[in-house]
Amino acid sequence: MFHVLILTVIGVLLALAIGLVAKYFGAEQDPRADQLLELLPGANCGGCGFAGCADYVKAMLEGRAKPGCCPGMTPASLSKASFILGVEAEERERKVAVVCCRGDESVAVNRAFYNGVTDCVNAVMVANGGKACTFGCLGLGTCARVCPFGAIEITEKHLAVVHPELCRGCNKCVEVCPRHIIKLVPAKAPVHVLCSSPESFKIKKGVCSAACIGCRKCAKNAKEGQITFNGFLACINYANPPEAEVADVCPVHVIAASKAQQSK
Amino acid sequence: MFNQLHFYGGVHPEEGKVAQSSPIAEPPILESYTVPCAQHIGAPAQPVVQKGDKVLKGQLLAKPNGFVSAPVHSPTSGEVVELTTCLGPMGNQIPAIIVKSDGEDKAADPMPLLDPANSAPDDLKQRVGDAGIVGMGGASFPTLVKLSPPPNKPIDTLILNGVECEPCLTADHRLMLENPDAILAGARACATILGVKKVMLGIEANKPDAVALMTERAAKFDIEVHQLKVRYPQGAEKQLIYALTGRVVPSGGLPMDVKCVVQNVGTAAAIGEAVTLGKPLYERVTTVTGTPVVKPGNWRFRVGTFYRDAIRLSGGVKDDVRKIISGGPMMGLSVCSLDIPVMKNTSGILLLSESEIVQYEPHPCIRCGRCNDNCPMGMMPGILSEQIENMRYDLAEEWHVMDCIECGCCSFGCPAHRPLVQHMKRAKAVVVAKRKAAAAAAAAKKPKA
Amino acid sequence: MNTDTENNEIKMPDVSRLIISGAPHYHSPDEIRGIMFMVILALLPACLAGIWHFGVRALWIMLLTVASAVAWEVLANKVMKQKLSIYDGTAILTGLLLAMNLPPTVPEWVCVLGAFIAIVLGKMVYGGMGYNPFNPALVGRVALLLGLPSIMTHFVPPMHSVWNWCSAANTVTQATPLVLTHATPHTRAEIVVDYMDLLIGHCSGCIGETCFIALLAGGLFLICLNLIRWQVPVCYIGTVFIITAIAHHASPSAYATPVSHVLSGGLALGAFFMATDMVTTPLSRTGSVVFAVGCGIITSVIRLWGSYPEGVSFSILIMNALTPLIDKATAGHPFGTVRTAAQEVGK
Amino acid sequence: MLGEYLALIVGAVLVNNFVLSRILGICPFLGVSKKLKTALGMGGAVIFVMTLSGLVTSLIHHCVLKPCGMEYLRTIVFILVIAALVQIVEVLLQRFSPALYKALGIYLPLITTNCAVLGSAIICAEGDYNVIKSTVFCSASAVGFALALVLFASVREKLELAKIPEVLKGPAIALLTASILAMAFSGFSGLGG
Repeated sequence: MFHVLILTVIGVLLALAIGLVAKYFGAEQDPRADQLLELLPGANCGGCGFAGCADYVKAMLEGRAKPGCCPGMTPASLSKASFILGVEAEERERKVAVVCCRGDESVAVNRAFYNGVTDCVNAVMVANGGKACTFGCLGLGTCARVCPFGAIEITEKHLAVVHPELCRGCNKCVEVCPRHIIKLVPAKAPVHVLCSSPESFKIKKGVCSAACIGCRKCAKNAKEGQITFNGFLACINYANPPEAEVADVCPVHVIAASKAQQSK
Repeated sequence: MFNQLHFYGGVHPEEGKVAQSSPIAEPPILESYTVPCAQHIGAPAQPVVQKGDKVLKGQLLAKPNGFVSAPVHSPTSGEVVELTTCLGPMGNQIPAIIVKSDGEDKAADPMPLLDPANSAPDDLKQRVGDAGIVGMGGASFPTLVKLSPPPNKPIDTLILNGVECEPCLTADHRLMLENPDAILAGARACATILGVKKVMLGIEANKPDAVALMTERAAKFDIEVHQLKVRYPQGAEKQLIYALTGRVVPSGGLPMDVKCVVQNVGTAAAIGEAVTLGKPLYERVTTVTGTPVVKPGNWRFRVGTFYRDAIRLSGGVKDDVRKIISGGPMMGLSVCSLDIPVMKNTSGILLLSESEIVQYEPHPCIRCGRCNDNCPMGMMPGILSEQIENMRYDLAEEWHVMDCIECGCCSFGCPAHRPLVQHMKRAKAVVVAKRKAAAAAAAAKKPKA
Repeated sequence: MNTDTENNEIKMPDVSRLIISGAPHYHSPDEIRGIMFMVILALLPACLAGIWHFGVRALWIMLLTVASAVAWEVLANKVMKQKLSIYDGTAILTGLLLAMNLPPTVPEWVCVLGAFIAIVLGKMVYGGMGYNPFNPALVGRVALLLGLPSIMTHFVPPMHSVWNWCSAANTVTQATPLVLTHATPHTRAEIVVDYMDLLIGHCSGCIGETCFIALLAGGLFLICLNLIRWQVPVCYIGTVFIITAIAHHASPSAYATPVSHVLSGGLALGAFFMATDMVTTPLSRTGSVVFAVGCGIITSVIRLWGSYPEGVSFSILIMNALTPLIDKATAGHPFGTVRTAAQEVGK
Repeated sequence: MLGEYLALIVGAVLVNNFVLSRILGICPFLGVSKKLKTALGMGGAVIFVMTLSGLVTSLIHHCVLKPCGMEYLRTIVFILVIAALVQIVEVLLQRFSPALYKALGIYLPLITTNCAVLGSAIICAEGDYNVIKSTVFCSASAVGFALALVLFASVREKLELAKIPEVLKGPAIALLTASILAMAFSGFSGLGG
């Protein structure tokens, strides 16, 4: 019996010590933090505008952010997060990235052979890259390497292509692209213009056979204000997008149906 | 001789200064000049002429747009044909003015002459700005800005950079031999502007004739001439200041933090001519060299001369050219076209043939430590490069990547042929972008709080 | 301006053939293969000395180890679907260094096994040349030493005939000078170590480690070519000398003289060729000195007070593990940093 | 006296290193060694816990268990004590260094089941070390553990940048590296008597 007594005494003493320490030195922690963190994708992509998922959770708990900021959350987990926080669930439009260039090696002209580090940022620092079009995708894969979701593929002909079904719209590729030709667009948009060069027809024709030639046929076949022009470049008005049929009238096929829509 | 000043690290590439004995030649007037409006760091100049305007040599073509900017002047007399864009050495399109020459080369009236030692500092400073003078060693930073240090940064030493540590280039060397008085007048003008007593001129020991001549001439201007050890990058600002004065420019700081201002001898000569002759900057000494060039030499090219014309004047090429470099082989920019104009900072046009270009495949780092020994900034390019290869820019920042001066000594000596300096340039670009974004975010947050 | 005629005569560059690349456009002619070749060349005198002392079987062991090292690397390349990496010469060098660390009597299978441990487990699993944290040859040697102690410590006295085939069967064991100096104090008094024998390597030991002069010559060759830093061998050997000198001075009967410590065992091989291995040692000069001093201290401690007679391999491996920390500690001061700190304090 | 303690310390830190020679405490050794910073934190936490547990367990051993002749209760009592100590450390860490608390994650509560802590206490009890000796031994062992952890973490940080084949990434290469480190440390055998 004596050993039971000893064990009990030691146990009680230790429990007392823990209790005292917890009382005088313990830190408060919100139990909701862990639950919220589980609902986030955990990629720490920064798409919400905070430094990683944990920071975003902290911001939400402190009321500095709303649950809808994370582009990677599924609607189900978003509604759960709203429930945990006790706020109204907010509808958020899904956005995906699109590389606005279809000038791969077969159509775009190379003005010089680039022999250096396989990285677009480096290539742009050396005589602005090998591709003659200064708005063309260099295809050296910087965007694919920063994508936390593996949604960007570099084709065999050195062109970056976003797979919209994998893209969570975190904006990382948009930030890193030295040519600034990746755009974040609504996933619902039916068509995109796969060219970013507003330069004159004369310049574009010399460097790429897949460039927007600024013929305005698409604008004539769409409603007023659905397609605008920036120099010689057609631009989709994503607030009021044209129908998918516009793609058929483009003589250079630079207007392409959105892959996100095709895959549906 | 026995007391050659130097710095820590560096390399000694083959000098290849074949053009050092050919005097500066005057090229004939070309049919037209394509004068870029962005020949400096900062905002491009704003054109003040229109298509069809008649201009004279030295007449203002474009005025500065903001404080960090510089005006552009016409290289010859003639007619403005077009306001357009042209390809710059960085491969980007820059606004340019095409001047068709009338063959008379009639100069506009010079600006009133000034005395470098006794004119008012503000007049001299004004002249430096009006003449469109920018750093001619390569960085092309507007000199007016450099000569206007903030009042809380006193300057006590002016350093003239006659080092020309880049291999192959000989423009500054020839300039020191042929026009020492302009350099010294310009130096005196800068000293007057800054109000400094001590003026030092550093020349690498491989130019003994220039050292001798400058020492002789500089005596009456009260300028010290120092001979420096032949070691690349002796001409980098921080290294030059350390070698001459023993002062260490703090990490992330500027020469003015250690009370110094550094001017290239070419810039000093331009200032001298602007002050004593009233002539704006529209021409510069440029070396055209490289093994494929038939007649390597130094030319006083007008700004706006295409590389094509420069190479043609040098007798064309005899070999297959694989690389054309604007500047020297260590830091120059390789260009992809001949239709790029000579600008105020084009110190050389270097052509490399098939046998000289290096197309290595990079190996993994064997950690030999040569990059570390060579690095004049005492960094660890090898480790940095591995971090950057793995996109760990955060680690790279922690390991001081921002101190890199991009001299290329690490890549030069790397036996594994790793693109070390290229990696660091990328990391610097990424880190700068990140810092800018962070600053913008902080600025956006502040008003709310 | 007769441009037409001029254009006919003057050849202009062909723009379509231009290459663009980042500066610098010049490159020093050094490359990895050349460096490895020079190190192998520097090892040759010691190899020849080994063959002279231990007969032609030493040559056979060396060739076998080098060949199996290369073969293992080829095999690893194939399995990992990499490009063949044997042309850079590191496999040859690793094999040679391993062979020089084996006693001349080892059976053939031990060479092949050692080469496997060195090349595959010591290097290739980490991603190949440049990524291994430990010196592969030493990983091989230490693994063999711990796993097969009797084979790895079967030392024989040097042969006087080059053509002697000294396999384990037809030789008698002799303790190495270090084992003797490591012996108990009362037997020590009887041992007379002839420094001349140690210098030319006329004593038992591993194939490549006995001849101090040959190793010194190779090391000096590398120092002259600027392939290794002179600070490393000097600090390493110097530290061992100082510590053993203090120990010897304190108790001459218990500890051998510093000179015999420096000349015997694998110290010269380690100091000139292993502690100077580029991949596994610190990048900076300061770091190298720290590394060398650390090696010296650990070697002396193991030699004087440990149960192993020799501590060179262990000490270098331990310091290999410390290398990242040393690198980190010595990377903190680029040109200009100190001043900023001072200025910040001033602000 | 001094020599005895020196031998004890050298033996515990280098020769019979808990991780590399006794193969104790492998779980945190592999788990918390990915970053140098967390390794330092973990090392500190283990040094703290082990020193304290060495002191407390040897006190209990000498003052309670031995007088009562209840050495057979040793294991269960020691586990109790260690578990309580870890709880206290956890609470303190969460309060004073939340970043470190987060970085250590699950491995902090796992110190409870860290065999190194229990192992050191039992070695002391088995050898019937007095209170000072067992405290010294336990803290020296903990220093050895922290040393191995920090060394290993620095190597692993470097390996993070290496091109390790995909199949070997993670625990595989870590175990291999640990074995090489253990081989290197075996050179110290025989030191400190």
